[in-house]
Formats: sequence, C-alpha cells, structure tokens
Amino acid sequence: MQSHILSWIIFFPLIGAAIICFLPKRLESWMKPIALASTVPQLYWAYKLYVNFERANPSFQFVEHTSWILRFNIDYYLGVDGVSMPMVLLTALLSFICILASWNIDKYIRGYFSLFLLLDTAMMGVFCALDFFLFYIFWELMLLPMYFLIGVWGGPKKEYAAIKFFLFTLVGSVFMLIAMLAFYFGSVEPATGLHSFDFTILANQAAHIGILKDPVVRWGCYLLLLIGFAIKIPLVPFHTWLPDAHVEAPTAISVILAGVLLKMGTYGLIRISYPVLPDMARAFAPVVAAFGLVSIIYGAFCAMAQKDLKKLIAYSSISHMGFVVLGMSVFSNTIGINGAILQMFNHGIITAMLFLLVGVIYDRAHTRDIDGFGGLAHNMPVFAGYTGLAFMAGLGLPGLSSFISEALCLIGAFQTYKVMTVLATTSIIITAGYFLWTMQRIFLGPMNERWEDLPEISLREAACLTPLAIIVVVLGFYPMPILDMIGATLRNTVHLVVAMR
Amino acid sequence: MDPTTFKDYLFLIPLLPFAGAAINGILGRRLGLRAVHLIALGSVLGSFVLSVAGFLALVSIKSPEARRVVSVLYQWILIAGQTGSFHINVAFLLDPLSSVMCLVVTGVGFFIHVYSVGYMHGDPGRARYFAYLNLFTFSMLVLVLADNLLLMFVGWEGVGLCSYLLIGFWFSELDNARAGMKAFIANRVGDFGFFVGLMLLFWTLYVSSGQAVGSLSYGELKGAAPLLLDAEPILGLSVPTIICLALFMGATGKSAQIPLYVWLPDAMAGPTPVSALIHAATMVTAGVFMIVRLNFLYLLSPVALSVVATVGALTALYAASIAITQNDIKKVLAYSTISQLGYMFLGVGVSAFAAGIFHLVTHAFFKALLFLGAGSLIHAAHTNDIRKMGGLRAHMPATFFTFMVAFLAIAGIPPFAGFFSKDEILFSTFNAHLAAPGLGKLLWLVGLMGAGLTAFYMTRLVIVTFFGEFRGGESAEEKLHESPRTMTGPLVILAVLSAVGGFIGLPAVTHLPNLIGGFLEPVVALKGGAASHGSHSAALELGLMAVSVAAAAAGIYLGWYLYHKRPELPGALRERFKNLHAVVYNKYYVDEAYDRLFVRPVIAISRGTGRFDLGVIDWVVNALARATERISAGIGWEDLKVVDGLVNAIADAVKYWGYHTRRLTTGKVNHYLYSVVLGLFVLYLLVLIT
Amino acid sequence: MKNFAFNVFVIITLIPSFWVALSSNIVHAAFSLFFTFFGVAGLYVLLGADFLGVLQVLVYISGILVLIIFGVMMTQRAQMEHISTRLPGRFAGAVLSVLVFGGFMVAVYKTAWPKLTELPEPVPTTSEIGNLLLGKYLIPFEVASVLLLAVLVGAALIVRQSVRKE
Amino acid sequence: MLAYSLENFLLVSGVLFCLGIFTVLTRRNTVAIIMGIELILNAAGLNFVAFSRFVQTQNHISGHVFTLFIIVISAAEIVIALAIVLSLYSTKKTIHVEDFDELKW
Repeated sequence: MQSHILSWIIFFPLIGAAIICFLPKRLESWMKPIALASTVPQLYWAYKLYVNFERANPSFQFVEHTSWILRFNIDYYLGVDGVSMPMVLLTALLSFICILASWNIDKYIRGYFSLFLLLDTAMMGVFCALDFFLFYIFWELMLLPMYFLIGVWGGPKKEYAAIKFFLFTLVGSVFMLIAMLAFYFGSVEPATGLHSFDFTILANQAAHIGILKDPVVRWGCYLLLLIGFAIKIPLVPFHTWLPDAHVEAPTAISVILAGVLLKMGTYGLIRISYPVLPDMARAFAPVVAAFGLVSIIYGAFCAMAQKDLKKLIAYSSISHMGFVVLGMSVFSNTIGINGAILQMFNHGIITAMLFLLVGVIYDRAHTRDIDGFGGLAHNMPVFAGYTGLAFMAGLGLPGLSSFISEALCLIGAFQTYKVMTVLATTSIIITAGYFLWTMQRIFLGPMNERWEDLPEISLREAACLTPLAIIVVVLGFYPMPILDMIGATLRNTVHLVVAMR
Repeated sequence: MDPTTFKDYLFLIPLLPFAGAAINGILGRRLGLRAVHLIALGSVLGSFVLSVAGFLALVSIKSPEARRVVSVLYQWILIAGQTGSFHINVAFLLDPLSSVMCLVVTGVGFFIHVYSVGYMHGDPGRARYFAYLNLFTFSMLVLVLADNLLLMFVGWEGVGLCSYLLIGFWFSELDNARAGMKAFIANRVGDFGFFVGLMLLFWTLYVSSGQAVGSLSYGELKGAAPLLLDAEPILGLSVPTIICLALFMGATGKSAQIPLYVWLPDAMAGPTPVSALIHAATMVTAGVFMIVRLNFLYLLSPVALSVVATVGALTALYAASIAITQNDIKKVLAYSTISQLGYMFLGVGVSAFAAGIFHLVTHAFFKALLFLGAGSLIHAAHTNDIRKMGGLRAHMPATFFTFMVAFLAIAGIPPFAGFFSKDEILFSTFNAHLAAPGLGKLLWLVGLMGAGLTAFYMTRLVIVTFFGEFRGGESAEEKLHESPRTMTGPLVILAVLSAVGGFIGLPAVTHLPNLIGGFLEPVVALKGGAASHGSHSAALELGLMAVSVAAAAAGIYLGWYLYHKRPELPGALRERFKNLHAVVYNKYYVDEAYDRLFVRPVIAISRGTGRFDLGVIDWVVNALARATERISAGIGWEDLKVVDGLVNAIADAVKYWGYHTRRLTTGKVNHYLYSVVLGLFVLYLLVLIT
Repeated sequence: MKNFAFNVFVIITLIPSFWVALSSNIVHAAFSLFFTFFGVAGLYVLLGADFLGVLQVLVYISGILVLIIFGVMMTQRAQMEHISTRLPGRFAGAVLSVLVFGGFMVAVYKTAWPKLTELPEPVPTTSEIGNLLLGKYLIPFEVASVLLLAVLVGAALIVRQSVRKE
Repeated sequence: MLAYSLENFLLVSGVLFCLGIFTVLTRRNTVAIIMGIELILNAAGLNFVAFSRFVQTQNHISGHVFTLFIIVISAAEIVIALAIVLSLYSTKKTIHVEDFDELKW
C-alpha cells in the first residue's frame, strides 16, 4: 500500500495556513500557536522518515505515484532518496525553529504565518517531487510567499530587495522551464510511449529520443539548467540578490532563505542535471568547479569588507555554498559529493544559527553595523558563547560539523582539481580572518557604554538556538547519521555519471 | 596494569579533561570556586595517573617493537567509493612517543593548573579560565594520542582555538583580543599548509595503492610510505618532499618558527600560566611531535629534513638575538622559547628524533619553571618590565632559587637537564650528513652561537631582576612578597625535574643507558640517528661537550660582566650602536613588515572585492534594470502616442455610442415595447431573407 | 350559408378590435374586447375546434375579460378628467404595426402552405384533446398547473406587499 | 367550394395581431396595453387552430392543445399583469405607462 507520509508532510502546513487564514480577527492571539502546531507533525514525520529510511537502498523510498494530469502524462510522483532525506529533515527542523523565532512579528500576523506555512509546503514539495512538472510547480510556488515575506515585513529597502530577488529567481526558473520542455518532448516512456516528465524515466538514457539525443541540445539544456540553478545557489556572477534579500528580510525569513532555499540550486543539479545529462555533467564539471572556487574566494573577501553583520553572513553563505559546488563537481571519487551534501546540511544549520543570532542583536539594538558594537561579551556572555560557537563552526573549526564537510569537499576535489583545491583551501585563512575580526569588533574589547543595558539572550531565543548548537557539535564528532544516509544514493549517482559513455 | 586491560581505559585520558571543561564551561558560574578548582585539577590529575599507568603498561611489554596500544572508539567518517573506501576512525594510539608526550602534557599541565589556582586568585572569570585550560589539555591529548592524521588535525586546531581563547582571556583590553586573533590566524596559515600536505599524502597513497590505503592512520601510512617514492614529482620536487614541506609549514605555524613565529611574543598578553603551559611546554611542541610522529615520511626526503634543520638553526640564532634586547620578562622568555624550539627542529632535522623529543621534554620542565617564576615575579611586582624590578633575591627566595635552577638548565650547565639535551642535538648536528655537504658543521656552529647567546640573555635576565637594588619605587617595594605555597610548590617540583631531567637521556659516551633514546627506539626506528652515534669516537663527543660548555660559560661571564660588574656599560653600548639596537629591539620590524606585506593587502583586496561587488556586479545588475526602464519608457512613449491614441479613440467611440443608447433606455415601458416589436420585426425580416 | 357565418364572425372580431385600439374611453375598449373574444370563439367553432370555442368563451370571456374590466374599473377613479389615453408617439406605433402587418401578409401569401385539397368533416375533438393532454403533452400540462399555482401565490404576494407598503 | 380558406383566417389573425401591437404601442393606459397583449395572444391561438384545420397531419389536434395552453398562459399572465398594475397604481396613484420610468439605470 503506498505510504502517504510524504503527502502528509508536504501538505499539512497548508492546512495550518488555511486555518490561520480563516480565523476571525478576535482569535488573532491563536494564530502563532496554530502555526507552530502545524509544523510539529512535520517534525514527527521527518523523524519517522529518518528512522525507517533504508540506508543501503540507493533508490527512491516512501514512493507515491498516482497519475495527475493524464493528458500530458504528468504524475503526482513523490519519493525520497539519500540526497533529499537530509534536506527534508533540515526543512522540517528549520521551519519549526523559524516560526518559534518569528514570535515577535506583530504586523499582519495572519498574512505572515499563512505565507510562511505556504512557503514551508513549497519547500517540502520541491525536495520530495520526482516529476519535473510537480517539481517546477513547487519551485515557483516558493517564490510568491518569499516575495511578500521580504516585501512586506522587510527592512528599509525591502521593495527593492524583494523585486530583485523575485526577478533573479524568476529568470532562473524561466531557463529551467525551457529545459523542462526540452526534456519532456525529448523523452518517451518505454511502457506507454508517451512523453514524460518523470525523473526516473528521464534518467535512463534509453528513454531519450529526438532532440534530447542531439548533443547540441543536451549542451544547451545543461547550460540553461546550470544558469537557473546557479542563480539559486548562488554562484558568483549571479549572487547580488542574496546580500540585499538577506539584509532586508526579517530574521526568520533570512534563516529559511539561507538555510533551505540556497540548497535548492545544488539539490536541483544533483536531482535533475546529473542523472539526465551525465555526459554534459562531466563536460561542464571543470567550469562549475572553477565557478565554485571563485565563489569561495570572492565570497570570503567580500564578507571581510562588509560593515553590515547580516550582509557579512550572506557573503559567508556564498563562500560556503562554493564548497558545495566544488565538492559536487568531482566524479572520480564519492568523497567530494558526499562532502557536498553534508556541507549543504551543515551550512543550513550553521547559517540558521548565525541569522538567528543576528536577529537577537537586531531586535535589541536595531542596528547591524558591526563597528557600532564593542565589548558585548561583558553583559551578554551567554549570547557571546552561542555566537562564538556559531562563528567557530562557520570558519570550519575541526570538531564541529562544517569542518568535516569542508574537509571532505576539499579532499574529494583534490584528486582532479589539484591547483583549484589548494586555492580553495586558502579560504580557510580568509574565513577565519573575517569571522574573528567580526567577533573582535562586536564582543571583545572595552565595553561600549551605548549597549550597557542590552538584556541577555531570552529563553525563547535560546530555545531556537540550542537544538542547532547541539547538532553542530554532535555532527562534528559523529557525522555518520547523515553520511550513511547519503552514501548509497551518491555512490549510485556518481556511478551513473561516470558509467554513461 | 597490563596493556590489554589498559586498552579500554586509554580513551579516558583525553575524555577526563573534556568532561572537566564541559562541566566548568556550562555550569561554571553556578558551581562554587572550590568545586571548579577541584574539577579542573582532578580531571588533569586523573589523566596524569592514567598516562603513568599507560607508560607502565608499555614498559611491561617485553619486546620494544610490540609496544603500542591502539583503542578504536568508533567509526568517525566512512565514505564507500566504487572500489576502495575513505574510512577514518576516532582511535587513540599509545606508543612510546605519545606516552612520553602524554606524561609531559598531563604532568607539567597539572603543576600549571595548581599554580593557576594561586595566580588567578580574585579573577572573576576563573570558571571560564579553567574550562579553557581543561579544553586545551583535552585538545593537546587528542593531538598526541590520535591514531590518524585527520584526528591529529582536530587536536591541532583545537589547541589553536584554546590558545586564541586563553590569550584573549582578559578580552576587555582590545590588544589582548587582537593578540589572540593574530595567534589564531598565524596558526591557520600553518594549518593551510598542513591540510594541503595531508590531502596530497592521502591521494598519492590512495591512488597508488589501488584504493587500499584509505584511512590516514599511522600504521597504514608507515606501511605504504615507500609508494610515495615512485609517484611522479610535481614542480620538480619529489612528492614526499612536497608533502613534508607542506606539513612542516603547518609545524612552523604551530611551533612559531621563522616565517610564522610573530604570534608567540604577542601571545604573552594572556595570563602567565597560559604562556607557561601553551607557549612553552605543550602546544608549541606540537610541530616537533608531528615531525617525529611522521618520521618515516621525512626520512624519505633528505631535502625536507635539511630544510627543517636549517630553519631550526636560523630560528634559534635569530630569536636569541632579539631576546637580548627585550625588557619585558615574558617577551624575553617567549623569544627564548622560539630559539629552543629552533634547537628541537634542528635536532629533528638531522634525524636525531630521539634527541629532539628529549630536548622537548627537558625544555618543557625548565621553560615552564621560568614562566611560572616570571609569573610569581609579575604577581609580586605588578609589572612585566625587568627594569622596574631588581634585588628580588631577598624578597622572594623560593622563586629566586627555582629560577636559578632553571637558568642553569637552559644555559646548558652540565649537571642540569638543558645541557644533556642541547648537547645531544649539537652533537648529532655536527656529524649529520644532510643534503648539502658540510651543512651539518655549519648548522652546528650556528647552534653553538645560539647557545652562547641563550646563556648571555638568561644571565642578563637573572641579574637584572634578582640582583642589584629594587628599582620599582617605594610603594611597590612594600608590596613585594613571596608567592603563596600553591604557586611556589609547583616551582620547586619543576626545579627538581629540571635538575634531574637530564639523566633520562645520558649520552652514549657515558655508557649509561640512554633511557629516553631506548624507549623511543621502536617508534623512531631509523637508519641515521642512534647508529651514527657509535661510529664516532668518544673523544670527539667529549670534545664537543667541552666546547658547548665553554660557550655557555662565556655567555654567562659576559652577561655577568656587563650587567653586574659594570652596569653602566650596557647603557653606553646601547648609545654607540643606537640604530642597531633599535632594529633588534623592534624585532627587525618583522611585525610591521608582515602587517604591510600581508595583513593590509588582504584587507585592501577584500575592500576592493567588496566595492567591486557593489560597484561592478551590482552596477551591472542596476544598469540592466535602468536600461530596461529606459527601453520600457521609450516603448511607453511610443506606445502612448500610437497605441494609446488608438485605444482612446475606441474608448471615445464606445462612450459616444454608449451615451446615445443610454438615452434609449428612457425607462418608459412602452419604449421597451417598441424595441421588442422592432426586434421582432428585424428578426422576421432576417428569416424572410435567408 | 357557411360563408355568411364566417363573414359575420370575422366582422364581430375585427371591428371591436379596432375599437379597442383606438377608443379614447378605456371602458368602451374593455367592453369591445368582449365582442372580439366572442368573434374568435365563433371562428374556432367554424374551424371545427368545438372544445376550444367553448373553452374560449369560458376562460377568456368569463374569466380574463372580467378581470380586465375589474382592472379598468379599479384604476378608473383617478382618470375622471378624461385625459387622452393615447400616447403622443402614436404615429410611429401605427407605422410599425402596419409594417409588421405587411411583412406578415407577405409571409402568408408567399409560402405554399401544404393545404388539404378537401377538408374532412369536423369531428368532436374533446376526447382526443383529453388523450393528448394526458399522453404526449403530460409534462406541459403538469407544468402549466404548477405555473398557475405560482401565479396565484405571486399575485397575492405582490398585492399584499404593495398594500403593506403604504 | 368553401368560401373561406386558410389564407383568409391567417389574414384575420394578422389583422388582430397588428391591432394588438398597435394597442400595446400607443395606449397610455397600462390596462389597455394588457388588452393589446390579449389580442395578440388570441391572434396566435387563431393561427394554430386554422393551421390544424387546413393542414392535414396525423395529429393535427396538437394545434388545439397549443391553443389551449395559450389560453392557460394568457390567464396566468393577465393575473400577474393586473396584480403588478394594481400595486403600481396603489403606490404611484397613476397608471400612465410613461410614469413608470424607474427601469432607467
């Protein structure tokens, strides 16, 4: 019998959103608890997914496959494998924490939480969809709430940031649409002889006919998908939307934006580009690795030059995502790609922590200018502790989770791109530089009397941060829960890419 | 305690300090002060006891070759590739080398913990201090006991973190924090080299061994090491050389050798026991330990060894020269540490690994003692500047005597520890055959000069601080008092160790067993080193010994003469060689050079990319936006005129007809009837026509 | 003999209908309507539709005509001052109706009606109508009954509403 | 031969029909308009019967059924029309058709 756990996990927040929408005004105080309550089952299901996910089986699990639009042979096809499992867990966790973190939103509470839950559904959908059409719908569905969440609840320049974010991603998804159609018309389902959007069918080269056989089209499709995903990752030339979107978005939204949305790009590459166009993946690999390297170095240098704390963290995200791309573009071993997926998960957790911390300080001091602070460790020691841990995780200190993923990416990439990896390794110095410099300017040094009375971190904020902190430390010492989950699938993916002639 | 049972207690050695750190760190403030001290000291003592137990277990194993205890805790990373797999375990290895290091780390560490109780008296952040100290001990133990290179790297960076935290412990002054950051960044630069070396090592072995060697553990590495030789050279250098040099870059960062030593003098900003523990006894020796641990790699490339030796010797001489002119007692000791480390690297460079470790051990004793002594001096005189001290001999007898023992040890006066270990190194250097012919002799000479300088600046230090009259002003004089027992206790113990320490490594000529050499034998089983001992005549060895003692004596006499007999002379000399003195005093302006060469350009680059990012890319995006705006405006204008015109025309027409038809609906029923009938008639006509 | 009857009935229907159309006095119009209906009933009988003729008399004359007269009488009070009951736009109305009549006659005389050569004797039609009503046209029959019911309720409602409004 | 034929009847009903229209269009009194409607209906009924008489199909009686229904409908229609007129009359005190002009937008 098909287990409907995936459909539940995707659409349950939508129910919550509906309830919130139709709550009468006087029950406004109920909205936040309902929003929170609608993400708790997600956590439970994520846990159930985690528990009975077969580690050794590389193919899709918890599959739900029913036909949806017969006319175009589009199926409602859900499934989870090693690559999407960590992402599903990450989304479930971060959604719960973000709602907890956005407790002090007071403007249009109804709109905020219903849009947020809609976003949650969209994100979950993207990670579980196995039909390109369904994938694309969830992908677009994500844009709408994000646009409003930034555009309405954002900071001073919110409209500019929201528009920029929206247009950038929209351009990306247009490219993706073109590629999608090319896949559709270039593929035929062996059983029924119809065109198909289904990833599993697109993945076996036998199903490709007509245009999808001709290398120029394949090259074009891969390029289109690459640009579409590069905007989302973001890789350097397409990244300028990220700092603006982050700076203007409210705390919880930039947590979700950095924590989950950035992973869509890399997830897309592994889910779509690699299995369907493996020969192109191999052809493009050096170029993508180079872009990854540029992102790492460029992101790190830009981060160092920032005055605004949130922008600094945004650029550090670009740099960390560069590691993912570098790790992913290696096919001669599985170490790199395992490191990449682990880095996606770890980066999600760490940036979430970083943005929550920025949120804590922004709520109190209403300024994010790094030089405006100084000596905060005196009156906010616990906060300094949390930030210290987050910064150390950010710069990849061994014993914390991101070191392992960064090390794996570097070690993996070293086999084929020796010089690039050595250059990428220099980033650990620059990253250490800007994180510690920020740490010093904010926390150390003489007590800045302007912030004399800043209250210590509140229990709620601590409740958001502690689970993340625990994960960062635990995964640092014992990363196997994630690694053995993704191992089988990635070995299969790499084999797939290498095997194709 | 036989080795098999000890196996499952081995992991407790690092775990105890970690537990101590966790408890103090999290619950620190809530626990009472006594509890904090108890936990901190207790955990390190526990580790020390276990280390001793481990040492005994090892000794109890009869055949030296089998002296190793490996306990695998759990599988850390496993990535199964198509054929081979990359598997790293969290595993601890106790063999003679790591056992010695364990003893040093936990032993000296424990004394320093006891000393810190007294030293940090009255400091509000004590719980945090002891937590960091325990965390440091944990990291150092992980580094020492690690069974594979990656786990060692975890310890390696862990100690870097703890030194950052401890240097910047009193973070209210910005320059302490800045010193901490400087230390961490410098270490990080070294770690960059270390990591590159690690990657290159892994891949060359992994590929050439057909994906068999996938775990970076020392056993496997040692076995597969020869494979490195046949890997084709990169950039003209053989693969092992590149790996060793890269790893050595890491070592220079960690152990403050020539290129990356700048952070150690600034690290004195931290509390003195920290400097004693981290920047004298344990952390800085990590580099030496790493090279000795990977001796089978280094032996594969004589070029790398020569580089290590040369850098070591140069650093020794260079640091000693700076130490002469420093007035801050801790700075003097810092440069002395750098120079002594130089000796260790020299020893290791000439493949006398056992001698290097022996010097490491003795250095740990007397340097820790010197720092702790300096600590109690500062504690009493409330200043670091030796010019404000003087004549403390009367006021602080205990500190004075222990300091004198350490002084004799470091200067290399025969019965004391320093003499034996330093002499061992110098002897090995003298008759080592390195890459370049005669390099051994040259390095020996440099080492000898360094030894002389060491004796000189130590004498200067001792005389200026302890002899003559107090120059610290009346008010400070009353407050001069001997440090409490908790501080002097460790001093005495360390003094004993400094005195006795030398006898564990007696030179071959005395035909007494070279305990430490023998003990380390299996780990550093190698062709050079000990073997070269035998071939040379005892006479040569005795001769060299005499020469080094003479150098030390000369240094002491010169120091005594200048600073005791004719105190005005140093002033005069300083006048005469003003600029030379200025240059040396300011550390050859190396710090400023680094700042201008590295730090400022990096900031400039980052500011440039920042502006570039904002300027160019954003400008491109905004330009795109503006361009589309203008185009759309253009289209808008044109559209306004033509299309709009058309649209408006239609609109007007509709309005016109609308108006008229409106008048039709007069609301009078009969008019409607008219239209009904009219409609009927028109319909009828239509039917008629078609 | 039949022609005479036919002509009589035609005259009885047409002349009073002119009266209905043109007379200024509404009461006269109402009464002239009576003759028109009677004439039509006669024509029905002539055409062999005996049942319809009787029905015409029963329903139209005794039912509808009475209602119209009531309507006239009830709204008559206010009109005592004899304003002309004709609309100024008479001429247009006349033209239009003549036009329609012309069009009508064109249709009548141009189309070749499939006329019977000889006319069968008229037979009593009541039973057949009854069968048809309850057979083929049962649904319209039922709908008609529902319609009438609706009309009853509707009329009562409209009148009651207007009364309550004052 | 019969003096009268189908065309004559149609002529009569045509005249009736047009007179009905004329009445409806030109009478000011609403009740008169209703009378006009009655005339039109009768004309239609007459047509049906005429056709059923002169055009021989097997169920020519259905023409009669249609006329019967016309009569029923006109009965229903007259009731409603008068109810409306009366209610208008009670509110506006006039039944001149041109005074009922609220239909205008």
